[in-house]
Amino acid sequence: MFLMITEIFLIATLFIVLFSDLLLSKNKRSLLGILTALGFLLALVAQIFFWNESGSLFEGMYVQDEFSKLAKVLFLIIGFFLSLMIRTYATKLVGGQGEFYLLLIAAIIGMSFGVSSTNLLLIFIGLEIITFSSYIMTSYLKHARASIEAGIKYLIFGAISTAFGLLGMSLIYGGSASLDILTIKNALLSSGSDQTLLIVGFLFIFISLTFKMAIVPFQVWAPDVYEGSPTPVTAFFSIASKTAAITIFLRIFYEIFLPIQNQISIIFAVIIAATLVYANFAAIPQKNIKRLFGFSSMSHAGFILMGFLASDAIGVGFVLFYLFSLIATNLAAFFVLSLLANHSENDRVIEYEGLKEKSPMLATCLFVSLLSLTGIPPTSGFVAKLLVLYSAVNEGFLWLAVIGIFMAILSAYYYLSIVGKMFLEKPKDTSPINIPLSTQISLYLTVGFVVILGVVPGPFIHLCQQAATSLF
Amino acid sequence: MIDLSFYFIAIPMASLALMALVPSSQLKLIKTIAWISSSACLALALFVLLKLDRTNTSFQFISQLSWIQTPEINLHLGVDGINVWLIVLTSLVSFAGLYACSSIQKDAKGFYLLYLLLTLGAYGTFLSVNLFFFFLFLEIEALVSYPLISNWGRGEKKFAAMQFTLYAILASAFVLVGLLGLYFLPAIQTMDMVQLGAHLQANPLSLALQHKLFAFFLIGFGILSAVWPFHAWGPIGYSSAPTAGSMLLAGVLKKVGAYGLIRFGLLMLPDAAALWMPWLALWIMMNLVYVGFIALAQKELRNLIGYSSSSHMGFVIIGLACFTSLGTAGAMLVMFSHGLLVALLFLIAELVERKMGTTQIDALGGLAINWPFTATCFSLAALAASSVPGFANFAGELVILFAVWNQYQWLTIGVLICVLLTAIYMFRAIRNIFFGPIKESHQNTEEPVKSLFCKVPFLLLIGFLLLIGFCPTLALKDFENGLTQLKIIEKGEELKTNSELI
Amino acid sequence: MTSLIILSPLIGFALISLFLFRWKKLCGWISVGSLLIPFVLIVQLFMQMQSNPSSFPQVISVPWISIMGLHFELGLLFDQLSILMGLLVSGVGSLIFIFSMGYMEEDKGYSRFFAYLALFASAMLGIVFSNNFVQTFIFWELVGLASYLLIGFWFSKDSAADASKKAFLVNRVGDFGFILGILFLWFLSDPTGVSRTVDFAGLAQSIPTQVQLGVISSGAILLAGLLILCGVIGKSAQLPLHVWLPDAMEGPTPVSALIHAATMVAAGVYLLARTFFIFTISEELLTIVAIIGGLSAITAATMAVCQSDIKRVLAFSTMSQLGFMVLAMGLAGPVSGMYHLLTHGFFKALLFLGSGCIIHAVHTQNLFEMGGLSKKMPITTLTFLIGTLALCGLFPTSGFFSKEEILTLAHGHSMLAFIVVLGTTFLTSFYMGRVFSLTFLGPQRKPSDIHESPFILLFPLIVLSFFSIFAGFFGIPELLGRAAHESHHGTEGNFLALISTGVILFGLISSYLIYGRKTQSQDPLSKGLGPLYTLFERKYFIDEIYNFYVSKIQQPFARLCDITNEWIAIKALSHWTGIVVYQVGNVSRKLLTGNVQTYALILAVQIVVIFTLVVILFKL
Amino acid sequence: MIPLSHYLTVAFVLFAIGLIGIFTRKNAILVLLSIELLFNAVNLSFVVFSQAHGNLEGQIVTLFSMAIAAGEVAIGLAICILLFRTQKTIDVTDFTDLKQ
Repeated sequence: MFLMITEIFLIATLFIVLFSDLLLSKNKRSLLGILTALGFLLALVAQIFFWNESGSLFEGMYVQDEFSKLAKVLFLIIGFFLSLMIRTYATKLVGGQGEFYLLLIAAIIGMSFGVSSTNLLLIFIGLEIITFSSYIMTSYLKHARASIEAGIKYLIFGAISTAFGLLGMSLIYGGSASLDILTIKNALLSSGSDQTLLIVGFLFIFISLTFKMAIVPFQVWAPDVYEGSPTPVTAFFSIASKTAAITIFLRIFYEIFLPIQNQISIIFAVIIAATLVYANFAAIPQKNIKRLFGFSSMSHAGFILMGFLASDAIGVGFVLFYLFSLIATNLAAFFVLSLLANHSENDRVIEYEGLKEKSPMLATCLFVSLLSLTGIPPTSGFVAKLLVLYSAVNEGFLWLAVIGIFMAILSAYYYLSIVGKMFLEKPKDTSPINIPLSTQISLYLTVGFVVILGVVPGPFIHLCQQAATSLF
Repeated sequence: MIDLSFYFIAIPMASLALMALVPSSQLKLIKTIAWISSSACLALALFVLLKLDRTNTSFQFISQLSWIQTPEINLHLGVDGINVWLIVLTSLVSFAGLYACSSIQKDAKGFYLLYLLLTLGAYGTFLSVNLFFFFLFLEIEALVSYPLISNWGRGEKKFAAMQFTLYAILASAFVLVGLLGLYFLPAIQTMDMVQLGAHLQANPLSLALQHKLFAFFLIGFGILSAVWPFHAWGPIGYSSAPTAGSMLLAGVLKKVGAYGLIRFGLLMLPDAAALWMPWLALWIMMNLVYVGFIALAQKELRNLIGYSSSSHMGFVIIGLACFTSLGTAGAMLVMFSHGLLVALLFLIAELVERKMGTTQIDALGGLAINWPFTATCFSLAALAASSVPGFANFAGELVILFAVWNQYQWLTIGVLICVLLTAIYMFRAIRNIFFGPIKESHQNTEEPVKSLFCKVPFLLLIGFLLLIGFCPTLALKDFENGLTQLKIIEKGEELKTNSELI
Repeated sequence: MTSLIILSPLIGFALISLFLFRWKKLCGWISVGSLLIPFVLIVQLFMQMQSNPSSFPQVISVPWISIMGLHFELGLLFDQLSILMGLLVSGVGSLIFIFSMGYMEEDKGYSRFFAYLALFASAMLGIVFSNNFVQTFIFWELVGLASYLLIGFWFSKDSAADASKKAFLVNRVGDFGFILGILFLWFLSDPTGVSRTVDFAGLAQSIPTQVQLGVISSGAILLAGLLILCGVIGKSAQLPLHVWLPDAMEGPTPVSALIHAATMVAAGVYLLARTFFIFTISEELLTIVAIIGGLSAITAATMAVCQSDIKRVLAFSTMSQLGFMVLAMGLAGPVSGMYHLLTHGFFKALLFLGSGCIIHAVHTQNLFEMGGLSKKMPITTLTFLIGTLALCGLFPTSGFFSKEEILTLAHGHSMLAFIVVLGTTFLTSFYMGRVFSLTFLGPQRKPSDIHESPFILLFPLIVLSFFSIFAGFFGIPELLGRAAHESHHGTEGNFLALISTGVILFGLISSYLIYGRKTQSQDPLSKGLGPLYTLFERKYFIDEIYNFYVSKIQQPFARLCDITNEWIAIKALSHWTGIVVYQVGNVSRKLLTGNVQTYALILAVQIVVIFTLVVILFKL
Repeated sequence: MIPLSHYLTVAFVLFAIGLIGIFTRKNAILVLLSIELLFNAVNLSFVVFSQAHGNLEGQIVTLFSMAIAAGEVAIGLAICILLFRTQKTIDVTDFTDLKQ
């Protein structure tokens, strides 16, 4: 029973929030945010409390091992901070913020199911829960034209990616006559001849997952949807759905398709190179900050995929560490973005001029997270990029590392230009921005996390590598 | 374990932390912290210089702290013959640079923080024996230059800051690729230069691999040390940077390029170096002659100093290009003396600008009448630059001349043309700025450097220039110790045969 | 103890410039004292050499740089040549120091002046006693530096500042060739590269033997010799690089006397004497040296005739006398060259100091504003007359003996050389006569109250005039190491002496006739010679040629480099790369038109590309 | 017995038609329609494979995928209604203000 402790707690919070939304009067809606955050916190504590419980349920379809526990801890942290972010953004949510929390909890439940399932069907259902809730979240601002347009675009491409995922699963099912990961793995090893079905199936699944990661085949939607949807949802896309897709793909790739890795890593390398070049060059002329973050998350997804070139637990550990650092950095950045979104309507980069005078704290937090996004030494981003480049070069892809380094330099241009605007320009109106207590705490936590990961990365890397061993 | 070399990093780090806590209103306290930190480093550097055991040629005062276990990266610092004088140079320049900081009023705390960070980067780059930390400190230096120039600079500082930092980052990117190659390609995967050096001595990489890596290092360190096509980004940065910043950047960041070429190019990839060096020697002629003529056409004092330092880096590179321990020792001596010289010249440019408001040469004139001390310092610096005997530059250039003649007979003409050009524009600068009748608008400007306290940096820098000028064996002995494991001694000789083609 | 010779003036310089700056009188005495000490030491060495000549040459040296196959040391070499030259330098030098104590009395840069003088003295002695090329080069440059400082002593004057810069840079051009010569000789000294040396003694052995063995080609020696010659031309103001000497007169007169008459300019000739073993090897080298010497002598003499400034006349006469010495060296007569150098040191210093007294009294340097000073300044007139006669080379004076030697050498060598020497002797006597008659004889043009200079100025004049007369009888050539039998005074020698005396007297009398009697505000020769006069007066327009080079060739080329640098390094590499990157970014912006269908199309294209890749890779 | 490959080709052709439908159609409703087509093509292939392997897992998946397809279209129609209410048009090509 204690294996599904996180899912149980989350479903409980789901219902509590649902009923309290009905009971509470109009003005006390912000309580819901705190309730959801508490729910996530409780689930997190429970998960850590039952850390050494591992085993499988539903005849092996649902498994709880080191990897899934770490992933769930990640999801819960994301959920906790996102709920606080929605609270700060609440003033813009005209249509009532209750449903927003429900969607968030549902998505996190979907993720935790997806990550600890070893049956393709359950993975597919988990993914679908995430996509459904994100469809609704994008077009949540019913009155805003941009949000709806983002919704329709997200829906069309989401549907195509789900269709591809299903097609891939049917081919894998065709090739191995079962949906369970272990049997597929044995089928792949034993069947010499009709590996083609399995390989093509895997490819379709990979293409469908690239949609969530916003990597080359499915990367076109990202800038528009990031710009259109409300800021917490953009944060959700750039952090939550990307982490879910990567953790699920980690399980699929390393538990089934490790034997054919050396051919696949060449495809990965080409895709990474294309993503990095596309994302970083397109980001240079961006004027809207959310659109810029769209391209930046695309480029980070490219760097994470570099981690997939590794063939052992150490390499996978680096991918998890990169996720840790990416989550902390993006959370810090998006907290600042969502807070400022309340003050200005169209998120243009020019709004950030002279932020130092308006509120030094927001400016320094955004400064540290931008440093980490570029990969500048004292922050976690630098260590993460270094480790990922290390695994790429370790596998012999020196040319990919060179492209990665130069694209990182290019990214320095557009990140540091924001820093330049914040610190060196004069603000238009110097009205100081008041920061609610919850955002202050979360900002301190996330920025602190970024710096700690940067200065003393040793133990965290060790933790991730421990978790990664259970994949092999 | 911790030894003296660690304190070069610990002192700036501690004073950085301390200074961050102090509120920006108490300028006095901030300044004292900066003073204490840089004078402590200076004392430490001189102490290390004296205590360095001249007989043992390997690293001394080693301190080691582990940072990451899996790809085994640890902070490993050490002092040896090659970098001891560069550390002394950094401490001298950073100590002298503090004098130029006093003119900074606009949020001085930020400036002092960045200044200490720059010194930390410089110490770290020279001291670190670990590949990763060498790159890390190099990156810090490159990145700190952006806010330093764009916030406290002058002229079109935005453009200058942007292009300065981008070039520095581009250079460190090339260096990073080279370092990655050095880490992964040889059989033992270690970040420790000593083990790597020993391993590469025993079983060097294949020639093709060495060529690729050496190409990356050459471009990376070439950009840093202002080799010909990349000679302009430095002077633009220095002329619009605050003087303390340009002193450190011109004095130290340029030397990192040449230092890196010695450490990674000559010591670790000798075979590739042997084949690249003759072409580098030819290539650097442009630096010596072309950039010399550019300096000749400069109308503004800071540009003049910047371009003259770019063309003087030609001496260092051609010293390295002779690929003998003689040439390299000469190059290192010129690096040391040129660092002091550039710091001195920028300090005087700061005084001139602070008093006269402009450094345009034709707007100045006849300052020596009211400014005897500054005029003497500037003329001494100009003499040192145009390699008049008695100064360290002359000793270095003499050794280089003999080394270059030994390898590439008639390329020395390029070196001598550069010496001649330097003499022309330096003496023209003395004549136009300090000699001649005083302009009526500057009649009443009194001496900017009055008290002994203000005279200390000048005396310190000129003192060291004269000390090494009179007895250069002090420094040359250390360089020779540092280069003993340099396999190139006999390679240098054998190189001579194929250099006949020039 | 003997190392004090170079160190004591250096210590003097350091003491004055660092500590004793304020006490003027003290600096003066320290500086003079710091030169007297080496003078005494050299005299002692001279005595020692006389007593047992076998114990010389002595060498004392201390290592300076010794690293990986490069061994330089700083040493002192004592032999006849260096001791005699040292006597001249320190003797005449201390006399000039004493003179300048009086001359620079009321100048406020008094102690600075004496500091520079001390620095110059140590550098000059460094050259004289150095035993290897590198040390010579070091002190060569330091002497150039000291002359830069002294010429530019009154730096607030534009002309002085320009003159000092010009002097240093022209010397630097000369040193450009000199260091190349040193490097080339160092390289040739041992082709195997093991025991290369820059030491004179070492080179003296290795170079000649290797030339006989054919290891070093004659062309290489010619080239090395020519490069060393560049240094000599730069320092001794020979023809192409002489332009700095006339402008160097901007410095105070004692400076001109010390540097541009007796010592510094003689360093070049001394170097020729010291390294004569290289020059004797190849014939063409000697002829080139002779040609340069001759040419400089004749042209300088012509220029001197038409100058109106007394110091410029003396400057050109120095240049022409130096031409003589180089000519003597070229005609394979180093001893007579050195002999003329030593005697010239005395009477040229005397003339300069004399002109110093005149300027001190009359406060102008223009010959045509002076006149009739003989009545007011008897001693100066007398000493100046002795100097003039010595310079022209009349019988009793030392000038006669050294010039005779050169005349006989020229006569023996070729007719052309003889004519050049005779012509220059005539011109010398003409312009010296012109100077003497314009300043001392004729009516007094300046009505100011002229009075005799104080004793401190006159004492050096008297001592120098004594030497100018009797130096001929000291048998300097024998001291310089020439065997007694070589100095021939045969009948043929007397015949030449008669011709030269005749020529000299003719020159003196004609100049007296033209200038001595009536007062001329304007030089009568200008009408007589017409265009030639302006040619000589404007110094053959060489200055204009050099200025043309600097302003029309060097600066525009520098500006061209600057512009190309502006476009390539600054604009292209920094500015346009930014724009290129920005445009590439814009391309992707145009791609994303926001229309869902274009997005879908891009998606489809990318999936197709990936599939083709998979098919190729997995060879399905 | 019709060989397996025929069924598969039918499924793939259906899938292709669905995709082309999405790319070309202007009207949002018809785009949703072609998404439905995609899902049905996949269901067909699942059923064919389960028939070929003789176990029922394929058919279970088809049931789930039908449910999910329905959910998908429901949300799609909801968004179309929103679009129509605010923009008075559901022509997919008109929504182009989200661009640079």
